[in-house]
Amino acid sequence: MLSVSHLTCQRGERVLFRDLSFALPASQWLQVAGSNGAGKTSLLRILAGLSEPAEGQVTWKGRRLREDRAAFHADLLYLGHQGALKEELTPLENLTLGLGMEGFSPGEEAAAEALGRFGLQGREQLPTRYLSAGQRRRVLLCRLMLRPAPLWILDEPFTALDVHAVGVLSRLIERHLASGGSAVLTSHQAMPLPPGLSVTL
Amino acid sequence: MLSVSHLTCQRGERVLFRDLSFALPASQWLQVAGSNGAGKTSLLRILAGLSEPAEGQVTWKGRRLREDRAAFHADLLYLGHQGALKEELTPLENLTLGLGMEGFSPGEEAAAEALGRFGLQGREQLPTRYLSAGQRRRVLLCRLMLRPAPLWILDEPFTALDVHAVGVLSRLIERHLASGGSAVLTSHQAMPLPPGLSVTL
Amino acid sequence: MNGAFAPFRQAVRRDLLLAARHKTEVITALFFFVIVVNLLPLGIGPDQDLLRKIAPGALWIGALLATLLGLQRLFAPDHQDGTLEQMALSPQPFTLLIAGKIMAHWLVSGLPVVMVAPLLGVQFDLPGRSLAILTLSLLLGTPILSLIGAVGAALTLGVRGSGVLLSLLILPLYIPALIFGAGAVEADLAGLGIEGHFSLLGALLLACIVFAPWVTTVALRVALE
Amino acid sequence: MNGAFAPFRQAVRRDLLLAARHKTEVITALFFFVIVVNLLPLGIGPDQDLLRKIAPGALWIGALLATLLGLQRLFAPDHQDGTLEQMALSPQPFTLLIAGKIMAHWLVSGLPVVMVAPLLGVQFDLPGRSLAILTLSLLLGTPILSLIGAVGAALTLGVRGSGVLLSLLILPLYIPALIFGAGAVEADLAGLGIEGHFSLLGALLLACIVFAPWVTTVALRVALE
Amino acid sequence: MSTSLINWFKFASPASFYPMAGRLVPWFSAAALLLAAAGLWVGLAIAPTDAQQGEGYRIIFVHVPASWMSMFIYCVMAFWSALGLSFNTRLSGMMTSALAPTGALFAFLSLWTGSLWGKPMWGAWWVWDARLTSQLILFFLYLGFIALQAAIDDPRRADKAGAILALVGVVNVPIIYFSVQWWNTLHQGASVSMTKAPSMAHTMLAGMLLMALAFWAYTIAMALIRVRCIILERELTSEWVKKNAME
Amino acid sequence: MQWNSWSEFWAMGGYGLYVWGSFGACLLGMTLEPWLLLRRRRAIQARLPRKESIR
Ligand code: HEM
Ligand SMILES: Nc1ncnc2c1ncn2[C@@H]1O[C@H](COP(=O)(O)OP(=O)(O)OP(=O)(O)O)[C@@H](O)[C@H]1O
Ligand SMILES: Nc1ncnc2c1ncn2[C@@H]1O[C@H](COP(=O)(O)OP(=O)(O)OP(=O)(O)O)[C@@H](O)[C@H]1O
Ligand SMILES: [Mg+2]
Ligand SMILES: [Mg+2]
Repeated sequence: MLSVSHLTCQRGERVLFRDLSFALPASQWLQVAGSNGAGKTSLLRILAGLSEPAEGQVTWKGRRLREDRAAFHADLLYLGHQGALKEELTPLENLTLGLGMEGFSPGEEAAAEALGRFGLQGREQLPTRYLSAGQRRRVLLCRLMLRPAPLWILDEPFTALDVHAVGVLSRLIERHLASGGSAVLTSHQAMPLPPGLSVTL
Repeated sequence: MLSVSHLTCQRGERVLFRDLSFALPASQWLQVAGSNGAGKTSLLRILAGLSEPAEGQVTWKGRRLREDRAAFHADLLYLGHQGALKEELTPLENLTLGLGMEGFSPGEEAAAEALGRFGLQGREQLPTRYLSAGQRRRVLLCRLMLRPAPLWILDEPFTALDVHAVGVLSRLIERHLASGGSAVLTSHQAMPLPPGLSVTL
Repeated sequence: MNGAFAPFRQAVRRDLLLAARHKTEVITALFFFVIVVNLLPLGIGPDQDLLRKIAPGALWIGALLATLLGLQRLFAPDHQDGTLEQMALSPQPFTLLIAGKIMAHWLVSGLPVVMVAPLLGVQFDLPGRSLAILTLSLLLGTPILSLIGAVGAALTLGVRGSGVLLSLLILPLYIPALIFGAGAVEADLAGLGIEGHFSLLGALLLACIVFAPWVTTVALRVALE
Repeated sequence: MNGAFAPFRQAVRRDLLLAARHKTEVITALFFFVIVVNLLPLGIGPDQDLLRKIAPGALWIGALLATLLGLQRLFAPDHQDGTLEQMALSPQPFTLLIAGKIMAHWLVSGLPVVMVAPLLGVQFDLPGRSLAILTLSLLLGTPILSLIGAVGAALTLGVRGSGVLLSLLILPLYIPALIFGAGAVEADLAGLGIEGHFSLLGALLLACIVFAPWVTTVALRVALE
Repeated sequence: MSTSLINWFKFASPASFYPMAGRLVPWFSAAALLLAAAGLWVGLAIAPTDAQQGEGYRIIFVHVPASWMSMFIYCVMAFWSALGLSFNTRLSGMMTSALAPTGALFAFLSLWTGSLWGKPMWGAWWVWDARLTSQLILFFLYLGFIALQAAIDDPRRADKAGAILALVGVVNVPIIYFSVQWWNTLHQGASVSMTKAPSMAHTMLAGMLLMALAFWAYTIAMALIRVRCIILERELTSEWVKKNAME
Repeated sequence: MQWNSWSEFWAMGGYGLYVWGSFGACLLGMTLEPWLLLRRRRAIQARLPRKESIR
């Protein structure tokens, strides 16, 4: 569904990758591998339509991204290095407001339940600023449970998570794949997932 | 050398840990283990003298931290979740200026060499803002090579690093231990280090 | 979600909630206005006649600076923590979300200023009629300030030293609003008509409502690249 | 490292380098001052006599606001990225490092304002002698603004909406400097002596140099807890 | 490229514009020098003394061309910006930023020479007249543009942000001018107004036009030199620069 | 020709300061700019792969 042809990415005077092509069918996931600074994040931002490639193009369901931004973004869930968390809102508010802006309203109970699944019971009302590094990432990951989207693009989703949370997240991804979704992931750790496609930059 | 007795840490109404005591002799390292939000970062900040415990005390070379801050801080190298990097300075400037403020002047060549050891050749002059997540962490870790200090307190030093950098860092820690230093570390990943002490929160 | 303006309302609600969470921000924008306006007599001296003459201008400039102060935080926090990225990726129209944010900015920084202006006018010994005209001109004018300001905030987003750069870009563009706004009171005091001033302010406001959110969106997309 | 003031010099050098890296920040603080002062006639009207009367006050308030704008970024970036934490953990005296940062702030935001003030005075048609007195008063006064401002910046560090809160805390404390500074020119124009004003400004400056860095350090340690 | 049909898009690419600009620079520089020499001769040596202003009026020969150019250049910048935003050509952004410093220089010179003229004529270095005030604001707009571009170091973003600012500015300049005029005439009668030199002598007019043409040629020469610098800076590692450099 | 002597020319009928202040500023500005540009160009050429100047 997501396919990429002859993509070239240049940053400053450095060409990060050149002539990259691949296709990602439904129910499959793609690991973007590479050492630090190889260009994984840059690739993911291009795939999400946040930045423009120097050359080449990205298509989703056969249409180029630019042609119909809104339709593509309705199908996309992107999670970057930084999470869109407001330090002074509670995890619950962060979730519901964030999703509200995208036009989803999961409802308080669903959001609270998702937070619970990620081990944040009793902290729904604590301002996010007090949360630990791992707990913040967990709040972000709750979006995966609440907002349906066939394409996930996740940049190092496993950082800062402890063993338990890594388990929860990987089960979540497996279920997403089983139900016909596709995902693009990066990680420097081993990922406890069924084998998938892989691109090395 | 570092010893801790009857430490209690409270955040809001939650007691993170109570009556914690241990001692860390020279040439030894201590892993602080625990799930997300267990209180690892909170403990490390207390050890570094950045925040005060609710009860108990921390001593370094037999003296309480408060008694002689300057002497303790001269012996300490602390690395937190965030790194003290200026986005608009180059890695080289970040290193030399940062160390300069602590009263060390490693010299340009030494700094450039350290950056090179961490695979940042050719990026010494690029503003830090352009670096990838892992490259930023690498710049921070260069301080370990440049500033001698018998006690290292490192909060998740392995995040965002690729396999190669993890290797470099763990060799660095081994050498530090071999030369009589001690270290307190946290990490959710397995650490390729010789066995050490461990505290679980 | 009901109606095409749902994202607009969502964005307004969210920003108001954020503002309410630290009430200081609302109150202090207001107090900044009050203090700046009150500093003027201290710097200039207590001559009542002189003060009455400069009152409309001083109040308008105070409003302008108060608006400016809040503008720096219009997009910056959302940019830093990635929220803006998420908004740009949202299936809802980006322009509407941004218009909502601008509206919230006005509600938080412009409206309180308008409401407290008559009080300050009394301090400067302005007659009742002038007070009414001044307040009305601020009511029409402060949304213009927020709208034009948003363009500047988007252009300087993520640029270091953006706070001051923003002022440099925006203050010259504020001049027409300032002149027609403060001018209305003076024209009235001079016995001239004020319809001209108000209709020009109104036209300015309309033009800004139509174009500013759109230009802001374009600038934001550039900043996110 | 030679001498006890090495950390001070280190800190000044570092902050100046940072400022030089984005020259815009220096230039724009200056232009903010210039533009704010130039807005005043636009709000008030072009009456030359009126303008001459308010010129000293207007210039002083402009300087004050320009200083204020830079203050928000005095500690905030260092706090966010953990540099301040590292400074507090440094074996060198924290107070000296902080004093260095304040000095750099004045060099970047205060000094240019002092140097451009005579030019603006000319726009307001001030006579030569008044220009000299005004400039001198700003030269003595702007360091006071930076020093007091640093305390405020430290107190509001990490508090959201700190920009506006800062103004609220600081502006009232600036009033003595403003009154003596702007007052000197007016006293001279009125034919009165100006020694009184200048010696009070000087005393204020001395007191601030002695106490402000130290108080700032204490406030910063609290903010870091 | 076919010989009969000029391929404009060829020149829109920096690689082919660079050498063409290089060939034009000497011509415009020479024209600027010649025209300036002629203009100065006519203005300073031949033009007669003004009846009202004495010799002081000779400032007109630099003041008016500088004022005209400062306004004209901003319009040209807006034109390139519109082109750049709609067709996404890289050259447009480079042209816009190449013009800005020269425009700012002329705006400054207009203010400077105007003040020097104002002191003997009006007795004040500065008055809050509509034309002066809006010229000052134009100067600020230039500075804002330059500061914005200097603050952004990704050239692609700097170009686009600058283009947006230039367009917003060019819409505002007339609004500002009229609002300032309104503001100024409200209180004051024409206590001061620029005497539009009545029935200007032919030689005066000729001198002024010659100087204006000289400034115009100068602007083009400067813009071309600067755009060549910008192109080189941005494309330092590209193939064509390397190849040319090897020649 | 308007002038009888150089000193008369420089005095500009008493307006010398103003007239030469204006023309001088223009001359200064319009020589400074090309000079700065030349330096900028030199700086770039120093960074080119080979020292030869490029057409
Ligand atoms: C700082 C002071 C001044 C500034 C910023 C300024 C600005 C300008 C500008 C922008 C123009 C071009 C406008 C146009 O062509 O419509 C202009 C033209 C002109 N200025 Fe000035 N000016 C200043 C002072 C003066 C003074 C003191 C005089 C003479 C007493 C003067 C005489 C003229 C004349 C004769 C023209 C040409 C008028 C025309 O072409 O319509 N200017 N000035
Ligand atoms: N202006 C520039 N000039 C030169 N190189 C640049 C510039 N901007 C970015 N880069 C380089 O581009 C790369 C960007 O990498 P990116 O962030 O995509 O890496 P990544 O694969 O996500 O790495 P990580 O695993 O560390 O997150 C980095 O190597 C960076 O040094
Ligand atoms: N004001 C408060 N009220 C209640 N709980 C609080 C408050 N402030 C902090 N906490 C809790 O204290 C804990 C702080 O954890 P800390 O940051 O030390 O965790 P950590 O072990 O470093 O976790 P991680 O592995 O995610 O980095 C968190 O569980 C947080 O929710
Ligand atoms: Mg990355
Ligand atoms: Mg932690």
